[in-house]
Amino acid sequence: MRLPPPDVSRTLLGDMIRIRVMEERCAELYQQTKIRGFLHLAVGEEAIATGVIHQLDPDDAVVGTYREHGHALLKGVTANAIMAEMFGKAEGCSGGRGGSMHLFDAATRFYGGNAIVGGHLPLAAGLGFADKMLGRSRATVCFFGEGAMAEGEFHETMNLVSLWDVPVLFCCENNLYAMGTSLETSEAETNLAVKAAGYGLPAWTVDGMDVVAVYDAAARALATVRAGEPVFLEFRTYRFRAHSMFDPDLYRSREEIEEWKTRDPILTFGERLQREEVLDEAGIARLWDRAGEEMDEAVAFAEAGTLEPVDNLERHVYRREVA
Amino acid sequence: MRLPPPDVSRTLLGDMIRIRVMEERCAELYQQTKIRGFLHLAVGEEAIATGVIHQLDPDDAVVGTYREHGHALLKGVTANAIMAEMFGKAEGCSGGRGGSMHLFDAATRFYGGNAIVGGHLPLAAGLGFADKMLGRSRATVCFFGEGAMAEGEFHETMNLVSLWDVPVLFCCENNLYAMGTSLETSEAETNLAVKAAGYGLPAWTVDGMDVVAVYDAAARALATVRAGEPVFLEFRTYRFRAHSMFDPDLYRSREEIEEWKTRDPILTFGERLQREEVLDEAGIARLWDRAGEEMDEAVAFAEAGTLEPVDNLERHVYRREVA
Amino acid sequence: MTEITYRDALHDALEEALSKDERVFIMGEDVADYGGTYAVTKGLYEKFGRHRVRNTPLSESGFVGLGIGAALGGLKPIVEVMTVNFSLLALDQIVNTAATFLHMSGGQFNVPVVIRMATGAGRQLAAQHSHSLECWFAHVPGLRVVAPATVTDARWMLATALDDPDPVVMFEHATLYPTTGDLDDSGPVDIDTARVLRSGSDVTIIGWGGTVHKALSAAGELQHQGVEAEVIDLRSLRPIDDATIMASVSQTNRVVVVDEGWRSGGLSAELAARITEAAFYHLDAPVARVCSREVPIPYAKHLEDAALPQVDEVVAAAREVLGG
Amino acid sequence: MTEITYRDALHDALEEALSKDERVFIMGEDVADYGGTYAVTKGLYEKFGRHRVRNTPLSESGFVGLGIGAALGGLKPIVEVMTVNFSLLALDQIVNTAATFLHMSGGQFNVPVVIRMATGAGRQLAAQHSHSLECWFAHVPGLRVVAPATVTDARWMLATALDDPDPVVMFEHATLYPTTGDLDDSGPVDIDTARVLRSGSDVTIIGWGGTVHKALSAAGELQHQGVEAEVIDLRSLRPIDDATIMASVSQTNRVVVVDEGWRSGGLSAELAARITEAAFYHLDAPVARVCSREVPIPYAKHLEDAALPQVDEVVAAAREVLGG
Ligand SMILES: Cc1ncc(C[n+]2csc(CCOP(=O)(O)OP(=O)(O)O)c2C)c(N)n1
Ligand SMILES: Cc1ncc(C[n+]2csc(CCOP(=O)(O)OP(=O)(O)O)c2C)c(N)n1
Ligand SMILES: [Mg+2]
Ligand SMILES: [Mg+2]
Repeated sequence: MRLPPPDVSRTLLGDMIRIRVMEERCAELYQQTKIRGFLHLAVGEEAIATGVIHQLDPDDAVVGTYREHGHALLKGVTANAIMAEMFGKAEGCSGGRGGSMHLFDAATRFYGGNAIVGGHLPLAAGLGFADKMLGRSRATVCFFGEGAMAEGEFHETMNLVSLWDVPVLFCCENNLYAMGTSLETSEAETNLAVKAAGYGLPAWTVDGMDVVAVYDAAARALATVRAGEPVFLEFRTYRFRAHSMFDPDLYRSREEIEEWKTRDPILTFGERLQREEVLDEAGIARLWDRAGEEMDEAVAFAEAGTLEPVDNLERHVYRREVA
Repeated sequence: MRLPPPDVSRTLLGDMIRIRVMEERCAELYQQTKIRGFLHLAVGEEAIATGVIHQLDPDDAVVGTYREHGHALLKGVTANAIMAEMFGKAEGCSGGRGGSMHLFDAATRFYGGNAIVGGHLPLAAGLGFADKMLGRSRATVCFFGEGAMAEGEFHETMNLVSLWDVPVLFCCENNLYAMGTSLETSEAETNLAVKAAGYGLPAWTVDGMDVVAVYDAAARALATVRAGEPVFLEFRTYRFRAHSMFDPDLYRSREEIEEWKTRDPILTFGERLQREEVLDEAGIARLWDRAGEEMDEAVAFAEAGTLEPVDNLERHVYRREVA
Repeated sequence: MTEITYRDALHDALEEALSKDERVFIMGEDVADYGGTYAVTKGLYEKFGRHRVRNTPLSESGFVGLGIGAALGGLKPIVEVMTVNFSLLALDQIVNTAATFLHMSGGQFNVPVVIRMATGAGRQLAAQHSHSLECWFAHVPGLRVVAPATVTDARWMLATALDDPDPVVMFEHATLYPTTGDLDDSGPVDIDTARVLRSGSDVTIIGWGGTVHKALSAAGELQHQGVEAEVIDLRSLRPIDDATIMASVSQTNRVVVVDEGWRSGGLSAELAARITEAAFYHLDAPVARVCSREVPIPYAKHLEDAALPQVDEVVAAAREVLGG
Repeated sequence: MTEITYRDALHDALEEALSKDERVFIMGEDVADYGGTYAVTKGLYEKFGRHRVRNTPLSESGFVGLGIGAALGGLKPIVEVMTVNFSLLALDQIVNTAATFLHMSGGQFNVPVVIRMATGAGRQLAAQHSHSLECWFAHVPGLRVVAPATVTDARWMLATALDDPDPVVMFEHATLYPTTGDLDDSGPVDIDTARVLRSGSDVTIIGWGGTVHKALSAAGELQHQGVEAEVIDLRSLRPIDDATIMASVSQTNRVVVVDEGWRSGGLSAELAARITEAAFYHLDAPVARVCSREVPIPYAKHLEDAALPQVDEVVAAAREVLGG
């Protein structure tokens, strides 16, 4: 696939690096017990969020899972607000009430951070449905893991969006495992695009380790979505780290992991940009440095953040409080 | 399709007639307020229960919906016990606690009478799974309407039985409507066999108005099931009456109903048996008479039945009562 | 005051809502040309069209979730779950999404959805079709739960619920649809307060939804026996209007709660607990609870009747708290 | 007495069950080679093989229902729903099938399934992963609901639950898994009764699951203050063992219930209501309830701590029922 224009290509690489640096930082901060609760990292999967979200307009909506840090960052939530959220600070994008699994941001139309597997698919359908009914052509993008496809919510949502022509882009991040359960032990039909196509919507498989392939596929899919139809994309990918910080990661062979690491989307795309002379080594190093600085600042911001007063505990249960 | 042997053919016709007579009698008894609650009749759909259940052994299991009178009758629950159940009598097959929607019988392995649409599919899978684990080759048959296929339970169950090779025969009684909702407004994929085949199990469509076609298909499907694999059959059929006694039935045209009535499985099969000289008009009349007598007796039995003492209300909540 | 059925009152409320605000739409199983299982939406499809009165496939989790998302997207969805029995399939969406979104997002995303459902027993529909699970919903912070018991509330609660920025679950007792009552047409009502339907100084009887009418019948019967019962229609099951309840209890010092839910862990327990907490030293007797017996509701009429709270039991409970 | 972790006690119980009866199998998400999210089933897959220790796809309704059917078919399924938060997806199967089948069938079909799940908050998992919904299950006739709080119950309740002919739902508080305790290895225990874990005559503190340990800590603290608290571990949430509770209350006349569920409509309300009904004229103060605050549980530690019932609140509540 042809490279996007140089500036776009550089941004794609830079943004994958930003996600990577942020998440590696999160892992350290978890060890330091600055971040708590569940922490799910998408290291290795950065090309998907990056390629897709770079095709979005500011008023498009994104609905994510608990493995959503990168998606939030690229949709425009600041690293500061994300990091503060994981620190449980009032300055966090969810006021410290959500944590890693529940990043939210109304300004950038980032609808979570949803932690019931499959539970956010109907929600995404509803957002798309509202746009359709109100005659707006903006898009809604819903990310989810391949594990979600066994849930009844997947089935019900696909049928509804297909029947009603609801403009949503469904992005399956197929990293081959749902925690320790491999795809072939959880799905009778392991070709997920075929499975989705059974609902009568356009569906195809994309190399999720190649940001250009993702970027191109997203453009094509979004053209259909903006014209008012749902699309399903399966992105084949792999997480280089364990499911969460609690996972000893004993169910995958070292060889399998190492094999996939040779396809590291940042590595391979960086090499390509050098090969095609869009960026040199120093240019790439600068991207890493800049991301490092951004995340240093984010950590400092989070550290300096304040705690929501305990007296405010019961706020935000209802928007309209009853006296 | 070739006729089954004459005795079998006669029984198939006779049993369809028994169901028809029983259900028409139920409709009258409902008007007379002898039967209450919800009453769903399968008039027009008799060929399916008849053709399938005639391929079963006594220790095979049947799991039905709320539209299950005929299935119960042919599985071997007596008309007496069924009728008494609908009258709410202690002599009913569920002791009067179930009613029309919840016919049960342990002796004949009839597992209901289940009234949450789609909710009994996992249950049927579990029965089949138990047989598999315990090395028994008996079959489980699960009947459901096409409306159930939009539910998440359908999706989850199909995936599980296909993944785990669970020996269950899934019989979709596609009567084109779920209450007033037509198939094309509720399913993106209206070819239900194709939909089911997507889960990787054998699936095909059968003329549900032709008892011989049903009988043959069931034999073929059950051979696979007894060998340890799930099968899905879609039976195309039509209900000649409304969804339930509360349904004014305004959503189907008179023409459509009349058109389907020309395919009445009892009428057409009776004609065929006459044509092929298996039965003459008098022989058919005798079947109706005999069914009439059976149901007369059932109604008398139900009328004469007793009421469970109110003091026993809290029985059967737990098999093991705590002091 | 005009006489109207509960069904028509709801119908008129829905029609008004659709007329007033383009963002309102109705979605549910057979709500369109069929007119709803209980005929509540009859004629609305013809008037407002298939986009705004939408039949859904049998997919409770899917379409309730879609309604929640649509509310987040700027619509005002009225989602009809045919009955509470089927709402079990949608509970994850209601509890884990609708009820949590505002809080999890630090106050950014409210969910102005209205979810209507029929509830209750009394029509010989047996164990899977006779639940009264209002108490489950009333347990969940983030939800508002209302139960219109009168035609006036059936007519006017909906508009208030639709204006509410938070998710509102509305329970309609299935036996009420064909009943008639006098409509107070002075317009919108609140969805927060309980209401005293009948005044009396001897004993307070609290009900909601389907039990309000049993409470009123019992009060009538008690009057014949020389007892003046005050009847409170709870109306809002979450939040519970303590002020109205406690004002009554402080006069009567005796309470009977009538709850069609099972006794153990039902809403009657919450009412008994909070009344006792607030009025312990005034109460002349423990709060009496008249509830459903703890069985899956059986089909046979005499058993179903025995399983459900009945007027004579309410009368007996009132006499008992009055000291026999 | 040997010291053991709660996790290992459960593990040993599962291992024993699989060893003893061929009909027993375990099913759930990542229960096999992964060893369970909480490492409870570690090693069982290796020992008993993939047929008897079975990974399921993410399909809570499907596999819980399959377990119910398998129980009807003659197996003894132990279904692990990873946490109560996801059990919302399976509630229809549990309530409309498992709990109703025996009754609907007039006593013909019992459902001997055991459904285990982790429950509770306290690990900063936020609003969708911190539910304590035991009260919902405890409301449903046809279900038995137990909550092992001690390593002894973790070790021995399972066998009794498996022998039970009816569906048993077992709640394991997620914070308990790594904790240790002294195992009473005298063998099987009942699943019907409450147990007095500590005797005292001044006040009765009732907890279950995760709150038992808070109750015990509070009792320790109260002792320093000269107050002798009796601590009851409820153990069985349905049925509730009134006899044990009332025997204690008749001595102390004062009760504190500690419930990690939300206050309104929680199991604490049921306990308060039935204790008040039975002991109204003995109680020196209304039953006090120490519960979670009525918010979706927030992530930030200080907010989560503030939302959950804490030892100092139990102590304060005890002092309050004792008259300050
Ligand atoms: C309904 C539900 N069941 C179980 C879980 C526990 N759980 C969290 S993530 C996960 C695996 C999901 O895998 P997948 O959908 O492939 O996404 P991935 O984590 O691989 O990105 C599980 C089982 C959950 N959060 N929700
Ligand atoms: C989960 C659920 N939702 C809704 C209903 C109400 N309901 C009962 S039967 C029915 C239609 C089912 O149609 P189908 O599955 O095609 O079976 P049919 O009645 O046509 O035989 C509906 C909506 C129900 N019983 N269960
Ligand atoms: Mg995955
Ligand atoms: Mg149908």
